[in-house]
Amino acid sequence: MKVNIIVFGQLRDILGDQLELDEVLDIDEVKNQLHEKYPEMIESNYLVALNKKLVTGNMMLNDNSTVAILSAFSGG
Amino acid sequence: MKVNIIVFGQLRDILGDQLELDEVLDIDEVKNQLHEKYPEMIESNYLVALNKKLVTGNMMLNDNSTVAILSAFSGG
Amino acid sequence: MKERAVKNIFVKGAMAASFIADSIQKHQAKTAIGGHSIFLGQVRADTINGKKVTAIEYTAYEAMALETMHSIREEVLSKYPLTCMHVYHSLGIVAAGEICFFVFTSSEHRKAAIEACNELVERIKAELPVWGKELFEDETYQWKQNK
Amino acid sequence: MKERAVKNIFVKGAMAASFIADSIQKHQAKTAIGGHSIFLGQVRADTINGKKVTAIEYTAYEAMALETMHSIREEVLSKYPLTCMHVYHSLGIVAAGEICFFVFTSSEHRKAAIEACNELVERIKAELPVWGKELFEDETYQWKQNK
Repeated sequence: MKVNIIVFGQLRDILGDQLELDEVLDIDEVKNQLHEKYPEMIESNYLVALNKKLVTGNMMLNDNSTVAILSAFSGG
Repeated sequence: MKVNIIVFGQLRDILGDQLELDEVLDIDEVKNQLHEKYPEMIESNYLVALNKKLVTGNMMLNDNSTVAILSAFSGG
Repeated sequence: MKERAVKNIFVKGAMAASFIADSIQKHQAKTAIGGHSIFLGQVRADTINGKKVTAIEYTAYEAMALETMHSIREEVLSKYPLTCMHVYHSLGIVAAGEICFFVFTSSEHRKAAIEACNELVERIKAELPVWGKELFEDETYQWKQNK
Repeated sequence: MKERAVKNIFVKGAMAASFIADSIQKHQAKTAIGGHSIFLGQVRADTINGKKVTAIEYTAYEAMALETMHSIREEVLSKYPLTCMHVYHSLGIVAAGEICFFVFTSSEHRKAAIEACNELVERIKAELPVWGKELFEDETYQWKQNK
């Protein structure tokens, strides 16, 4: 499955504002592909959101999934 | 010694804004005279200030003493 | 040791929102500040024994209150790394809905401002010789009691 | 159970002191309020590696931030007896010295307003997907890091 990913915060400097990944079925595969392509990400303290909810652990994706890579928050 | 006493807060309803006492040498005598004249005061939760400082325990008075009877504070 | 002058904190009547805005505005030139904490006391229209409070009339033992406030200020300034501290309290009549008490602290990082503001509010209510008289619509009154 | 609508908290650019004053002013009709607690975040002109921050540019994952804020709001309202709660956060560029974050709580007795305000500030900083980019005078930048 093809998945669009939106990126926020500091990781935009590495990943850009958004990107597309092919053949990913779940969040773990998204992370693995990204870590392979962008090894600098591994050290970074980011979170993943699926459909606007933070993901802890792994989750399956479907055609309507919105995946977001969230750099460490720095609002306020 | 004659002492002028200023009064603040709820006790003004009983003592007025100020009063004068004769022949008092220390704070304990002030309190005793007032309690005798205004027994309602005894139950009231008041403080005494001598020269703008709260008095705990007893203190001697002199001709320049400013004594204040302070009802429970209710600012803010 | 720097000796600070005793500042007046008392203002006649209520504080307008514009007074608070001016105070905030003045701090925008101080670019070391990262956080402001503000407490505002507002007069409540409580109903007591069926009668509504229309205003509170504040009196103070001003000379003593300013000396006490000076000590509190020095103690709070030595405890927290503050950029600014401002305290205002109304005297005289303040109508229900109006602001009677304004505490404003600023610091580089928020924690100092927030904690100092809370401490100031608690200490001022507990330690300053200030009294409120709750005035009812029928022109009777009752002395306010702080909890 | 009442369902509250998801409110927008984002405003474009800095918040003027007059915006804060208007918000205070509107509460003077609510005569059950006895205390307001306000936190204001202000952009600091920090010097980092010899370069001065002239502004912060804020971005957010708005849809997620508003949903997260909605949950925080519901939780804080169920925990504290508040009369009012208002939260505003800037997006886009906010110059040093300007206000970028405004939290405003009101309650009958001060404790609820003060504690709720503090909790909101901490939770919003920790949980809302919002990012600041510190812009330097030489047009370089660095992503802000919250402590």
